[in-house]
Amino acid sequence: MKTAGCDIGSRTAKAVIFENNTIVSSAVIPAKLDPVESSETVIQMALDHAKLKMENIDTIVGTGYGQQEIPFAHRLESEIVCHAKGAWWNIPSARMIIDIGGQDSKAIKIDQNGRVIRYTYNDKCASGTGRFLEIMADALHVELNEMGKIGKTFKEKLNISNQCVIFAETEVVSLINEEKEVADILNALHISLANRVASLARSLTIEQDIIMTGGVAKNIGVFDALSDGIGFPVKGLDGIDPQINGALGAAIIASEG
Amino acid sequence: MRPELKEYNLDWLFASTFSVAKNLGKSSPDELEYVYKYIPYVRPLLKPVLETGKPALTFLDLFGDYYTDIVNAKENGKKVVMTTFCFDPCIFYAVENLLPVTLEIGTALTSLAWKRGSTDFMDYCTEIGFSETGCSSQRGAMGAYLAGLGAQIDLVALNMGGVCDTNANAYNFAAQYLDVPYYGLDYPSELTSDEAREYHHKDYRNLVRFIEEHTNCQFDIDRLRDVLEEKRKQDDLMNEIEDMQRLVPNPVPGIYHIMIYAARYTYSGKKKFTKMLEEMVEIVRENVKKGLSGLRNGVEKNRSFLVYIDNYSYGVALYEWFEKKGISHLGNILSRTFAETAPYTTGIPGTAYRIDTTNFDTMIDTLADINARMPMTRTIRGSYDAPNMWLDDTLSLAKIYGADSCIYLGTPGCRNTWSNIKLLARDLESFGYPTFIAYGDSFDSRVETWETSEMRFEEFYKIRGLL
Amino acid sequence: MSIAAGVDVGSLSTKAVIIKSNKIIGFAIIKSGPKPVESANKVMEQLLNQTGIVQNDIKRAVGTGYGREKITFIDNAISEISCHAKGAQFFVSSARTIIDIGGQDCKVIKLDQDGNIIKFITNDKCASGTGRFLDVMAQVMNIDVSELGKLSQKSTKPISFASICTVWAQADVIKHINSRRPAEDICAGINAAMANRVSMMTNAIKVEKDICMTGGVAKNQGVVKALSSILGCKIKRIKKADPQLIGAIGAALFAQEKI
Amino acid sequence: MNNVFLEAATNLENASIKKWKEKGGKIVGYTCSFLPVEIFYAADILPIRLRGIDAHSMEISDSYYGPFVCSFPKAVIQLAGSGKYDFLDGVVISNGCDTLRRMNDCWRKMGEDIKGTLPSWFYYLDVPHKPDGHAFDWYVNQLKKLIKAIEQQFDVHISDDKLKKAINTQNAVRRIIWELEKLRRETPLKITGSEAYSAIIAGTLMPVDEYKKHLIEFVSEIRSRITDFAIDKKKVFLGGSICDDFELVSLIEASDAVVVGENVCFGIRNEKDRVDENENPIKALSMKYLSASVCPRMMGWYKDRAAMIIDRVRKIKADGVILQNIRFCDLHGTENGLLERDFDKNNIPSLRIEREYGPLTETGRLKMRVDAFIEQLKSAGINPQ
Repeated sequence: MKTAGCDIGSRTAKAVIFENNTIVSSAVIPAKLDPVESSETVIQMALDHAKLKMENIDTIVGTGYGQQEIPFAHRLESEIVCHAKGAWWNIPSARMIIDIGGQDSKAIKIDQNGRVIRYTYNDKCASGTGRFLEIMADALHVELNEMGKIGKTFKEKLNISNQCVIFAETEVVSLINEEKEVADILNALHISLANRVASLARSLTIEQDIIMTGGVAKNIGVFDALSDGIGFPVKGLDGIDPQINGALGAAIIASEG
Repeated sequence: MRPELKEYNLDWLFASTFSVAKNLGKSSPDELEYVYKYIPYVRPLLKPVLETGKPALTFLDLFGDYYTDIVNAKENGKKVVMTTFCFDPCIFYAVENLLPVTLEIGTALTSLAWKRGSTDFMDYCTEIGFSETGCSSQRGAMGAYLAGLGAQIDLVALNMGGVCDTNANAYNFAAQYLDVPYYGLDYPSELTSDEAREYHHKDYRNLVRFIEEHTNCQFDIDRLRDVLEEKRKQDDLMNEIEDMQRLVPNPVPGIYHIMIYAARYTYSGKKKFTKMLEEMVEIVRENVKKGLSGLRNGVEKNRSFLVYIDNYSYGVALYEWFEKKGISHLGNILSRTFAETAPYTTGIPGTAYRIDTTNFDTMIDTLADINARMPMTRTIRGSYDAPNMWLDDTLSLAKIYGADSCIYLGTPGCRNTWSNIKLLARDLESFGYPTFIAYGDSFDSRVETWETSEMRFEEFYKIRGLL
Repeated sequence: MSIAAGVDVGSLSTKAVIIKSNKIIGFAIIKSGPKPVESANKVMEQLLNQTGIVQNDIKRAVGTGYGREKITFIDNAISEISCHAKGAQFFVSSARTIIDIGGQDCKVIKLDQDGNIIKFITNDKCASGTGRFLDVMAQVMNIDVSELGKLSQKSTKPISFASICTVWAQADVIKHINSRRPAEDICAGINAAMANRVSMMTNAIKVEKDICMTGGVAKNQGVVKALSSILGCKIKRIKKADPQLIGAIGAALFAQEKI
Repeated sequence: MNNVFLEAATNLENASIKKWKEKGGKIVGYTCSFLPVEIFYAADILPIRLRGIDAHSMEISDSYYGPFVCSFPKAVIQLAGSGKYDFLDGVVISNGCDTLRRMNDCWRKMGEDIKGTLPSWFYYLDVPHKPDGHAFDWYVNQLKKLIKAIEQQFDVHISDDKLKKAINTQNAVRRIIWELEKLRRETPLKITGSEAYSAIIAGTLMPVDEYKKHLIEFVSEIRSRITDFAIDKKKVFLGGSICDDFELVSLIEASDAVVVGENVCFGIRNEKDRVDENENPIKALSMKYLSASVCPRMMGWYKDRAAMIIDRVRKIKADGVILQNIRFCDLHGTENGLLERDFDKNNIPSLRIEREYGPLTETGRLKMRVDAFIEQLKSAGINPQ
């Protein structure tokens, strides 16, 4: 049976086509203003890659911020459950999933069957979210996907502490004005973001293996800093784009009927 | 503050709203629907309240009286004392020329019933120098009184020092700003020791002196006794409701908790509050006989206990959502007494209070003991995991109520609980109670929209398999 | 000839102004780059080319803005609060309260009749109420920040925004977009939220007439209207010059005084 | 700048603490100015004021404390959680405010999660919020209990004589500190704020005898100076919530200002009044330490505090006052609002700023505010007198 998962986030839309326990195809696009349009475009892309048509898909599960808006979804499932499912399917030893999304980040604790035991969101004041990096990339005039690499080349250890994203940005502006190196600032940003998220995991009491999912997992700077912040090694998904994990989880759930 | 707001006196608005509203009891459903059209902001509170029948009318009548008295305080030569919830106001009714204004209740009612809730008043407090991060529960109504849009305050008397400094700090600000006399009861971090008891008693006696000095009138022993005897009745009624709440399905309508919360911190020791409780008990008893749930649709799918306070900033959206989902509201720490007659007050000496009306001294000691055992002054003073403190109380209550899950609702202004809710939640989880921490503000809807909160609640109940 | 210059290196844009005996003879605005020194040099160079004036003709230059300390070609640096007050007073001499909403900061400044600062207050609690708030919202709405004002004028029933936190308000905006609320109503909501924030600070300083608004946001009719309705009095706007330039003009005026 | 004081004020485990440890001395940390340090000196234990300097992240403390909480106790917990306070033999937590009171809970829980982060002796001191008779008795009782606990834990005897001796030394220090304050009132101004401040902070972080010795040298060295640090500068008084990072003072002094006095958690508050040496020591200590005029935690005593602060501002001839508080500190945040109102009445220019605790990271924002305030003082030149 062929199933699909569609994850409409606040910044990107993702889709995954899934058949006999394997990923057939996937697609990621930047979210459009109209979530309906986003979902239709992204699922179509995924279908095209798989050379399939909508009517070939038996069940589609929707998730993410805009899930309510997905016209073709048969069922809806929370991101928490989807991310847990996707990561656990990929790495069965996973007991904790950390997902840094555009609007919020989550720490999720699961049992050996991939069922959610406990979860927690980032505290109010969103400096622990992917949005944080986007705003900073803006302020620093660097590409979002370049940040990790550049940050790794840091020399001086700087400190960015502010709870508030916009104030943190002001701190960055001050650092820029002190003519600090971009790489050093980026490194500080990655550490501060990672530490905010690390405290989520810690508040659930750590259990290994810890898997990091979501687009930000591609940022090597944040990824490494997260292990330091948690005090245990964090794993990435095995051979899967961490960004599609939510959609993947949805597709798997769809296949479970 | 917006110019148009400065045109209205808050007490007067309430007095007229509630006095008029109580007549709605006579109207037919169609008439009601028609009226609701014209009061879109009061509707969300009024509708579910009115649906409770008799107690609703007494509730509205009670608040009509309460605010009318405050409006006419000066003409009737009465002084107005600003006080806090978790302080038993019955002492004030034992003095014939004193009327209490309880800020948190005013804030809750404003948040529940007005357009933009009480946010303009909250912001006004910031404008005149009060810390914006301070607790919203006071900032709402306080703004109105500090702006002169309510009764003129003659003195400030409260408890909370040592339990919730943020609260005491707000009242201290009000007193300094208005330049009126201030007395705050202070609490040690322990409850049951003899020293603590002595401290409570001496501290309360100073309060009595303070009141007598600033109202220049003596406490009338008989009046005090009447008030306390009335309070005894009220305790017994509240305890009976609490007791019946243990049944499955829970026969108590969730909205009662807001009604009791609002009434007990303004009208303790007054006959109308007793009347409301009697009417509630009658209905709940009926439900018990018929084996009915307090939920409108009658089906109880989940029993949730609110480990701290309630939410008043979304109208009663949370209650309506509970109703819709079949979640039975087991109350919060504000809707119960710690009288020795309460179903959950354990035999541990000193944790509960006894009302002793033998003579003046025993009565003052009783009042001191009561105030030291108001929901907050008792529960969140010492370490959350110390004996008879937050964890103990929550676990024993959740147990006897057969709660399926626990909910924390509060305000970002609460330094006290936000400094240990993560610890409490973690322990509750380890005892098998799925626990949800809401980040919204119980009085200020700007902190988190109801839509967002609803999404989080949906998620919690769904993911944790509670429905 | 007494030519003075003012340079304002802001977090978002860098501005330069040249004045000659109280007349503005040229100005330039560029987007701030990563290094304030470069931004300052760039904007000055551009301005000199425009006006055909050479560096040496400039008798004195004052720098302001976040990057002021680093500017190489200035004689001294003065905080943007003083410069905005100075600039605003130059255009609206009756101004006693000046509201300046910058990229990272919102400032309300109270002046005496001689233009001396008596008191000022800035946003410390939270960044909502800064220009950044509007930028982020406009970005989410996929419109240019300058359109926020115009659009909001068309609104029939403005959305009231819950969250006062930039990032969370943004989440709300996205929700409203998803639920297809008309853009003009969302814009009106954003502007109202902004105005509400700023009004608190203005009232905190005990507003005195005339009120004058500077900074880029002064161009946003929606915010200005909402703000004056909350404050219950008219807000004067500077017509003779781009409100963004006031800081730089103030700096130039300070420079001129010392010549 | 006196290097001993600077070193002590800028290092968590400073040289004299290290030296004390090497000699096998015991060290106890405390969190609030309502704890009589004399009691520990009487037991030959070094009491040090807990600080949060060098806490560069909060990933540990944020998993215990909630988000809407002052960053000072969070910073302390973070440091303790990362082993930076392992040198402590004990800690006394007291109910300075809600958040500090809850440090008791958070630290104990962290101790369960991260082994070795909870000191072997962890004590809670319950301080009343008023100086009235029954509160005073309570406090006396608390001090007696504390003394017993110390005697048991550290196997020492705290005799009245030892207490009296400790009181005597501490009073001597208070006298010198007060001379320092008086020096800062003089023209020419011979001492900068950051110098004075590092000296004052150091007093809570090194053995009292050592401190006294350095302090005496320091004061006489200042007397011998001829420089005037106030030339072309505005005199600023610093008030508000906890502030032990003198980077803030340096930041203020970097913009044409000199800090001439402070009324903050660390720092000179009412050193003028001393512990009565003719009284029973514990009673005397209680009378001094349960003073209503030092901290907004003593509700209902604002007027006394305001009067005391305004008097000091006047005597020290400050041109203006900077009132700072850590975000989420309601007690000081609110009191700063009241003070601002009273300063206006007395036309003393004031600036209110709110900030995060710890390594100064908001320099850009803070500097802009401070610069503007100094420019305001210059342009107006209002004289508080």
